[in-house]
Amino acid sequence: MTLLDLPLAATRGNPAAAASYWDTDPLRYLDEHGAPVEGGLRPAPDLLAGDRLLALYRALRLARAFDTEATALVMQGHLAVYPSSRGQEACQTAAALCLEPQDWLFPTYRDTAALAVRGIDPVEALTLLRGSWHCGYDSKRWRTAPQCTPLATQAPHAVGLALAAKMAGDPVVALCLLGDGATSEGDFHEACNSAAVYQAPVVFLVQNNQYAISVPLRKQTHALSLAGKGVGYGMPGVRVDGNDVIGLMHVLGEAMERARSGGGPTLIEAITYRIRPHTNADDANRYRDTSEVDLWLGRDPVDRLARYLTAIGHLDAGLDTAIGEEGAKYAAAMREELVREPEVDPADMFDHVFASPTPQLRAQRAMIEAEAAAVQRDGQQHDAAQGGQA
Amino acid sequence: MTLLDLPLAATRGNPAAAASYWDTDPLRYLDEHGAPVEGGLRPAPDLLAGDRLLALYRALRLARAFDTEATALVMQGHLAVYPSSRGQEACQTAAALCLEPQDWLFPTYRDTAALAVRGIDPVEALTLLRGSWHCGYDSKRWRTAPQCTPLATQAPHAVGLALAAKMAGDPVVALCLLGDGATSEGDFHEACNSAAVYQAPVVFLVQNNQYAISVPLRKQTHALSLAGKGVGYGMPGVRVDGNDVIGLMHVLGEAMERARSGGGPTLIEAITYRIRPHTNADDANRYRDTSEVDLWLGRDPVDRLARYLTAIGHLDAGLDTAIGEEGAKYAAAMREELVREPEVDPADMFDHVFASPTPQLRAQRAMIEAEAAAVQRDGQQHDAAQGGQA
Amino acid sequence: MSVATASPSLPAATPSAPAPAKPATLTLAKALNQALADAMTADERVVVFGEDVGELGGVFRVTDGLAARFGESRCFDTPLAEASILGTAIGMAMYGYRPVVEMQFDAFAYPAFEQLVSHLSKMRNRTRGALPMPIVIRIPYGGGIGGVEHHSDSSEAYIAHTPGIHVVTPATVEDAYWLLRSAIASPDPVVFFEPKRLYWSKAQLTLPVTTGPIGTAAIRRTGRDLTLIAYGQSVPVALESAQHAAELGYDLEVLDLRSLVPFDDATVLASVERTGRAIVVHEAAGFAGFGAEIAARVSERCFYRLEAPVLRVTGLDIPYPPPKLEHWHLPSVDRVLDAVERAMSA
Amino acid sequence: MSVATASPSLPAATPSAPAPAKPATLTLAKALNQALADAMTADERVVVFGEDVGELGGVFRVTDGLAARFGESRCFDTPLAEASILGTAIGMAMYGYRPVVEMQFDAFAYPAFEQLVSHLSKMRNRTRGALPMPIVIRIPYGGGIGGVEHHSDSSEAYIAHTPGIHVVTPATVEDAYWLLRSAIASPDPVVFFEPKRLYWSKAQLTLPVTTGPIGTAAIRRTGRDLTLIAYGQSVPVALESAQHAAELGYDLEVLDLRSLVPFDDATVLASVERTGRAIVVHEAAGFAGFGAEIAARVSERCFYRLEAPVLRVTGLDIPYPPPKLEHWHLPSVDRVLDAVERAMSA
Ligand SMILES: Cc1ncc(C[n+]2csc(CCOP(=O)(O)OP(=O)(O)O)c2C)c(N)n1
Ligand SMILES: Cc1ncc(C[n+]2csc(CCOP(=O)(O)OP(=O)(O)O)c2C)c(N)n1
Ligand SMILES: [Mg+2]
Ligand SMILES: [Mg+2]
Repeated sequence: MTLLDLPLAATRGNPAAAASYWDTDPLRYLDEHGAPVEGGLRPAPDLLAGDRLLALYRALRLARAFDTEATALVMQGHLAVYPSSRGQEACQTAAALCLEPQDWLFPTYRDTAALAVRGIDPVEALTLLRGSWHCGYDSKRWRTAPQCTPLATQAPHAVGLALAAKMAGDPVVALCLLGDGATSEGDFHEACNSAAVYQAPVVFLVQNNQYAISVPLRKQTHALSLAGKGVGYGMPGVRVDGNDVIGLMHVLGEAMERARSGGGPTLIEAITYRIRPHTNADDANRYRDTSEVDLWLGRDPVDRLARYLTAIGHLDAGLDTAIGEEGAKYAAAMREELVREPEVDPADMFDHVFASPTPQLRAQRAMIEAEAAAVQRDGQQHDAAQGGQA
Repeated sequence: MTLLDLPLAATRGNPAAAASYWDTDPLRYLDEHGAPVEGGLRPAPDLLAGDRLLALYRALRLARAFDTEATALVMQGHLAVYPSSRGQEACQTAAALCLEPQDWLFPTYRDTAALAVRGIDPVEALTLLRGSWHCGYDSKRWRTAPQCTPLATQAPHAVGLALAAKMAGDPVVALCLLGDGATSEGDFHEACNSAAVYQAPVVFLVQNNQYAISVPLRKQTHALSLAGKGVGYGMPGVRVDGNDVIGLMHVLGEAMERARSGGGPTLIEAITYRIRPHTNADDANRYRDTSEVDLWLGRDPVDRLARYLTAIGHLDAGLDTAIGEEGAKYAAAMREELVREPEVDPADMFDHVFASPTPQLRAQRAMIEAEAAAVQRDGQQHDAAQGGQA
Repeated sequence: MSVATASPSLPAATPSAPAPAKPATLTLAKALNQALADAMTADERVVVFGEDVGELGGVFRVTDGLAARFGESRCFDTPLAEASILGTAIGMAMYGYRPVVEMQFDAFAYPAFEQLVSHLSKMRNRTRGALPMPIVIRIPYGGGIGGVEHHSDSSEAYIAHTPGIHVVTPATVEDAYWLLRSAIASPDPVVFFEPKRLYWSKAQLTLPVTTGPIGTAAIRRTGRDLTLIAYGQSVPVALESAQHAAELGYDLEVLDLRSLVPFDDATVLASVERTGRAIVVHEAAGFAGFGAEIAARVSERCFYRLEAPVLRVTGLDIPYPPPKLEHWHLPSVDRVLDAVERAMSA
Repeated sequence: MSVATASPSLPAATPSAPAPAKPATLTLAKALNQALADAMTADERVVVFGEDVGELGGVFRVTDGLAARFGESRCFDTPLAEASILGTAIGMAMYGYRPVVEMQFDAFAYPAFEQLVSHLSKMRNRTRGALPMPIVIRIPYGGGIGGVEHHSDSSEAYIAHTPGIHVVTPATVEDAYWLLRSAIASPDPVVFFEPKRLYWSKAQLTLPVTTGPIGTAAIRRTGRDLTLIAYGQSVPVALESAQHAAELGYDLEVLDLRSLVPFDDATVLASVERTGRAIVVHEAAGFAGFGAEIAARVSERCFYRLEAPVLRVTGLDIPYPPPKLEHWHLPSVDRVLDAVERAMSA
């Protein structure tokens, strides 16, 4: 069975099936306990090589460390807001690691861990959520679009970029990340449809984490599968276990390769779960039982790979601790930077609105500079006064 | 085979198949020559009853007469614009006749013939295209929304109305008409998706006439079927011959019935063809061969039923001529009204912006009234002067 | 029972009053919540829907408890698609319902723009009154809450320029309650902008309350020297500025427009005729912002009375800045006072 | 060859001049077509797409012949979806292309509003210049062509209020050519409003032509008594009004703004400082329309010089009326003359 023959879920609502939505079988390599599934995916040997898997595991742990630290930082007021990807680390990791350097990533607000795995400095990656600028990394250098907040609006950008690369004859693929809720937006539809028409080298990865803030998937779609939407676009649709990083890497790899070689776009639905509330400002107890969270904690993507690696003899307690320490070091460095008050410059507000500011913006900039100078003067006088008092 | 088991078209592009897109077999009762198809649809006996079929035929002829007359009128400058539905009369007719009086129709600019078949006075129906007001019929009385121009934007209205009726416990179904091009719009997607989630009693009828102005279907979608989009919504999708009015009535009847009885929405794709240019202002020679038009002239929906009726002994030359004369009379009456300059009243511009005009609108109304009075005064003076000269 | 076949009588011009209650101190958000509940009680045609408005009660809790109290058919979560939220409301209104929809944040109302401009604003007119649109779109707007990109926009100018829609925004707890009741009772579409920075501001509310019909501005402070014209969360800024100005010896009048459309020319022009000077304050970018309309109207109609040019203290002409910079963008008391100085010395 | 890896040098501030040609009389639509062809010839990164722009050449034939001449990869039809047309352009610009997209009619640009406000206008700023957006959105706008509903809107105020986008609109054949070349050469997004009633107006064009950079207004007629400020298809109305006014003894100056953003304060204010009176003319609804910004600016900056209030002659505050009524809606010469009388006798 190739991925593309994946039978689509029934098209009519079956309440019983809907209730057990996430228990229907997506494609996977490892089961929940970290054991290879019989009749499951058959990744190529190089994906299953020990050091490759260890690298994946390190990335998973890094994503987890990043997310955990960012969650702590936001609780302590060092970030403006943080939408956690805890429980989605397999998706975050695979989304970053399936890319070639020339490929572009189109992340959402929830995908900061993926940026970290791609190698972007965590302080740069967290600039948006820290509130010091809208995007802190160099999008062009990292071939990573700014994290996108208006849902699904990044999808047509990914299509456009992919189409541009195709026109230029470059072997570039665009990977667009989306949430389950975002698939209800018109922009998602328009992007998928035009991607297929243009046969653009783009892969849509829907992280179906079962919720759009408080709204569960069953209020978002009446279909039993989001991947099934591919049919309407004449595009392969694949449903994969989003907590199985090996399965994800395989499925993403196939899709990226198909896109790169002119085979057009793919829609991938990765079944996963948002362990934490939508953001630190959310109260998930209002709309879901902790028992549900507990169920999914038992399907942890990091654990799953650890168990497999241990079983096949590539991981032991010593190495695991060492990897944990790498993560702790990463997190500590991240914290050290992020607890500092960021430096911001009000001139930034004017300098990038246009390539060169309009006369009106120059005047407004001058006003702000005068105000800032006055503040500084006052501050210095204040300091001087303080100094005098000392 | 029930309609809902309709196998979906392959999901990946097959250039050969795409080229012969409209030759792949949709559901039908009659073939192109008016003979029942073996293994085709099996409508219930009441739909096949002689007087029922004759009524359908009369409606087809009325739609054709309406469209022909409107086309003539626009050529002679009596309408501002006219998008013809020639070749699509089976869809126009079935869309009107599948409705119960309490059902709502959501038509587009191309569906004026359907309004006529529903019984709306042709002058009222053509008000928009004549340019004297935006909508000339009483939407509430006719349970027919104003014809919609911004593509696919009427689809969520149909969903909302259907949801409202469902909430109120009324056995009302909303039938939403759309073109093939409109399926690319985000609003189409959002409407289909929410219709399915709400299990709203709405039927989406896509008249796939192969073109969106100049853009052929293959540039609109990479899928081989528009009906296949139903899969992504968990909604039945049905592909039917749009020039076979019997097949259409059957398929629409099933969908309306399912909606009415709580079974939720259906997406129907009717394969047809726009014989004339997009509107009188369009030049179709720029983008398609007349040979293609000729091919479809051979699949005429009116002829098809005539042949069948003749074959089964319900129609002869005499009756056909009589029916033709009914149409001619209808067209003549329509013309008589529409060649007159319509009366318009500038006060109309102000009286319906809000339930009661704002002070600002009252002032603007007064200004226009003063101008109108001045024009009339000048006119009278002019008349008087003329009179004096005579 | 069919709503549509029920006599489709237009609603009373004023909302029916809820049972009198004892005075309570509550937040502006809670007052809105109360208004929704009272409107749903008074009229079964009122339905509330949008993203996360059901079980969660909205991200600002304005719909808290409504789904539990009135049931899922009166208050429900929609799929995540703003154009279809508004489009669905339009269809429901065609059938006789009175939908109140929530757009989660101001910038997330943009996907519904086509539905708003091409249908919501035009349907009554298009059908010569046959299909009125008694729909309220609630939009939390404005900045100053440390929101990241897209969470602090002010888009009132886009809507106010669109004929066929009423635009209101409260600045007080009482107005929050009453304007929302009035908006829901209105036979016309109302975009109801909720000043999100004021959601947590508190005041005492005693029901029933009537503050004034849609289309009327409120004089929040009388003064002789200059009129500050504000709305929404700029009203407290204007009031604070007036207080400081008083210390500087200037006696400022403060108008709270409440209703941008219809615009209360009578109150605004009369005030400026009295004071001879006017300053407009709002958060949205100044260029082609709503303040331009106010300044243009006042400059034209009070031409012979004005002793100083009408000034505007507004957001800068830039994309809304990030949290750490937003205080530079927002109209501050200092900037208003600076404008007052300029106007008074003109 | 990769466009992105090619040196991503910003374009020259002025478009490269086409080979000189002999003078030709052509329509405004044809001048736009010529500008597109010349821009595509000069820079292979320029691509044109939208609905029906390929084989058909656009419903107004502005892209006529481009697909045939430059191939389907330089000029192509898109699926029917305006948000994704603009979104695709944004993605292509991220990769180094310079897309020119067409929205078929003004009202059909509304579905792209979120992409425009939340991305097109903000991407450069968001990325501190890393991802500039050299994109042109061509939008036929305005009425007077007997179009049914949705075919005659004027939406310049919505765009002009959105920081980060340039807004231009030509009124002459020369400007049509040169402004479009300039827009395509601009490193910033430009919404290029095409006055559809003037598509068929003719004038002589001799290439190369340079009329003035984006951001500069043109004085179409000099006069001493009053300044008429117009743009797009209101410019001919203003000019005709000035002619009639001359017969009545008033010497009117006529400004063609050409560029709404950036706004040419220097030219506008200098003119009103000379004449002491100003009237703004545009087709869009007056309330919170772009004329409000003009009137507010002029009233504020020329306060001590104005001898009469700044008046606005604009479309009514109503949904655009049907063909048989539109002449009542459009600013007419008579209404302008009436305003001139009022201003001159103030
Ligand atoms: C157009 C738009 N509407 C609403 C929002 C507010 N909002 C932010 S996140 C969110 C839920 C998104 O759910 P999903 O797509 O499943 O992604 P997840 O947050 O679960 O990763 C909502 C409604 C938004 N950002 N953009
Ligand atoms: C939102 C929107 N965009 C563009 C247009 C302009 N337009 C009018 S009809 C049309 C083609 C529609 O094609 P289709 O949906 O197949 O319907 P048909 O005209 O073939 O019946 C276009 C592009 C429009 N009316 N609305
Ligand atoms: Mg989700
Ligand atoms: Mg079509």
